[in-house]
Amino acid sequence: MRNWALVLFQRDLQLSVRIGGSALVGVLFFLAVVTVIPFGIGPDLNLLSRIGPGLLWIGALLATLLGLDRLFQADRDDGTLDLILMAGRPLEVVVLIKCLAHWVGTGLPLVVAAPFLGILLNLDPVATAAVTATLFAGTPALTLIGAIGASLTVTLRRGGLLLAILVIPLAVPTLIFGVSATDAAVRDPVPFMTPFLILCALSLIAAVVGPIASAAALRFASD
Amino acid sequence: MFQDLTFSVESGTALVVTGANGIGKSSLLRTLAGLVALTSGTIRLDGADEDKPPHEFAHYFGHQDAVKPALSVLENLGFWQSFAAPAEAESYLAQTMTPIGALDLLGIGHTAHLPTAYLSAGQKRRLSLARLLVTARPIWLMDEPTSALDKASEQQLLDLMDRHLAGGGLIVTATHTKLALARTQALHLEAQPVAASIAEDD
Amino acid sequence: MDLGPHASFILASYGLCVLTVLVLFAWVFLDKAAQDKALSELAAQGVKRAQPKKERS
Amino acid sequence: MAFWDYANPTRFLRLVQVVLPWLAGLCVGLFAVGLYMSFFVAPEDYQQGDTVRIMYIHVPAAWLCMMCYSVMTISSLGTLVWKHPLADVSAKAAAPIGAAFTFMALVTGSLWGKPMWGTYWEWDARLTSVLVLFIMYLGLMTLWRTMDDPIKAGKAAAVLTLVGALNLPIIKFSVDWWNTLHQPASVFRFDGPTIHPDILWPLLVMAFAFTTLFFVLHLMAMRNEVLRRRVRSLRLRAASAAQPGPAAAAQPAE
Repeated sequence: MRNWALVLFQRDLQLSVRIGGSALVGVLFFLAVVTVIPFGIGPDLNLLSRIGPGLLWIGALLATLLGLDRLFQADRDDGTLDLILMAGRPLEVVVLIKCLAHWVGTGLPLVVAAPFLGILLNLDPVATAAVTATLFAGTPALTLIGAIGASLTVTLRRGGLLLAILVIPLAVPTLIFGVSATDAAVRDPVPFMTPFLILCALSLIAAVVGPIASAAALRFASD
Repeated sequence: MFQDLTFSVESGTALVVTGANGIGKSSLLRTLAGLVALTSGTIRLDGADEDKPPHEFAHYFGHQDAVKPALSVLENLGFWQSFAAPAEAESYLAQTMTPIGALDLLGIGHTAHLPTAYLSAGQKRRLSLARLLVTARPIWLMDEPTSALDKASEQQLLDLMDRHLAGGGLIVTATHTKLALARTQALHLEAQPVAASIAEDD
Repeated sequence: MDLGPHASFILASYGLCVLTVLVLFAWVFLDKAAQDKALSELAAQGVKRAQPKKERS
Repeated sequence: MAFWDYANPTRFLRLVQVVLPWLAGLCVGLFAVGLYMSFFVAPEDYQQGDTVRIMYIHVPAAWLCMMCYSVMTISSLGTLVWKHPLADVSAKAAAPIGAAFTFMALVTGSLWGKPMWGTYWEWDARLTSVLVLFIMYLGLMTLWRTMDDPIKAGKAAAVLTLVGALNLPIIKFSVDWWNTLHQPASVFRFDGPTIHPDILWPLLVMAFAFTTLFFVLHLMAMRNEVLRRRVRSLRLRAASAAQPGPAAAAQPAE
């Protein structure tokens, strides 16, 4: 009889790593997107290094959204979601833990992969460090906001596409402050900390709004 | 869905809900499980903690087995043992079993460390049933419990249900087959003629 | 053996290759150990393999 | 090839038991000779100096990526066309090894490029195609992991491998086209200006050493895969078998 939160976190992480899990698919998608972009816009290294941070951020956003529609759908398909609703545990905390497990399984690998992909985009060390830091602070917000979309589309058969459309507008602030923090680190007018702290604030807000909104949506979705 | 449906069940008895297919037996169970919102009326549980909603006192044993194929049998059961919060009630003598004990009792003890994907439909059903034995909750909501079970397992299930009733537990089950249980109370759902129900709504 | 000004790059590339090969061998050996352990557990449980007839084909 | 006669997994395992030590010994010997030659026999490059020695692992690694993919292509044909029982085992075992060799080719290419281009990554035609190949390898490995049943996964991966094999020349051609479109041909040819015997021999020995390394790893990975399938079928039998031993009432198999 171990702590229920730890048990839920462990189960979700195990499921994402085992056969059929979607843990490393996000990183592969991230690598694929960043590799394909120069084929579109040409291998000009100066151009790539200028728009590099933006590419990495957009890649991370899309990679996070990729794995999110299975966040609740997998549980709903086999009846686990009904039992979670009945388990007598605070649903908001359950959603927060599931988002944490998803972030560790999908978000964290993105942050780890970012420096290596920075090399492909010819980013200088300062920009690479800044992108990695902002991704580390920003990807939780992407997962938590995405959870709202996932809970709203859990009843739909092909919720994945709609989820992206619902979530991308909500994720625009995170994207803007993430990229501007990176540019601030490279160019000097704005100090790096200002946009970076706002980014952290966005993540904290998402950590509150996300679970509450998702829990409410899940309760309605169960009938 | 239901028009002025009222019933009460004493502890130690099983309410057997019968009725034609699609009459709403499952919806009734899901409403009791708190999965379907009540438009009007209340569900009250006497002799239990007031501020906890009734569905936290209930186990729901539906058509879906709620098991993860990628996890092993023991991991699945261990998760539910730790995750679902137990619930006490006045006249309910809670007896819980260890996951291994429950699996052995249901005859799938030898699959404890195998991935659930390797189990047959009947074995998965029994794993889902084991979930009710490892967490103490007074109310068992069971939707077609004997489907996909052979004769021997059906008898074993009835023994478990009797043991639950003997302990002061309470069962609401929707079923087609006759269930030879100790104390049962019948509830038969009839389709109300459409005209009559519209008249009432005006 | 003087490797010239860019010695670090040569050593780095050879080093990373050796590291990758070591990771590959580690994966192979650990996987073998895991399968052997699983097989011995199953044998202990008394699960018998296919009938001998299939063995000799 | 005699190699394919050992269709029966059990006799294949016995084959691996016999061949492996010799192959491993050959591999170690070849690497010893190859490394000695590439460091002491091969001359410095008049332009790059000693950094050209990276070529002695970069080029063999790049060749190995292609060879490994061709082994997987043959295995995929074996799975789909000749229905060879060990074909999908060979394909699944080769994928991670191919990915590792591609990773080595990319890393050595990038480290070799730094002194010349001043950056770790230059969208050079050859390196970029190897990068695309790397993503294809990882995609194949992911596809293998999505399905629990090895037979189904084998067929799906075989189809993807064959489609990949058809596309590789097209990818190679289009990347070259894309590269020359945007950049003048890169000045440094990776294979060195002329293949002087002193450069060629170490290269060939190292390539042969890499090939034996591949087969050592491939045989061992295949052995693991055969054992993994044996474990899976035993577990399936264990699940459906009646409770061994009198512990509980014998449940008829569902």
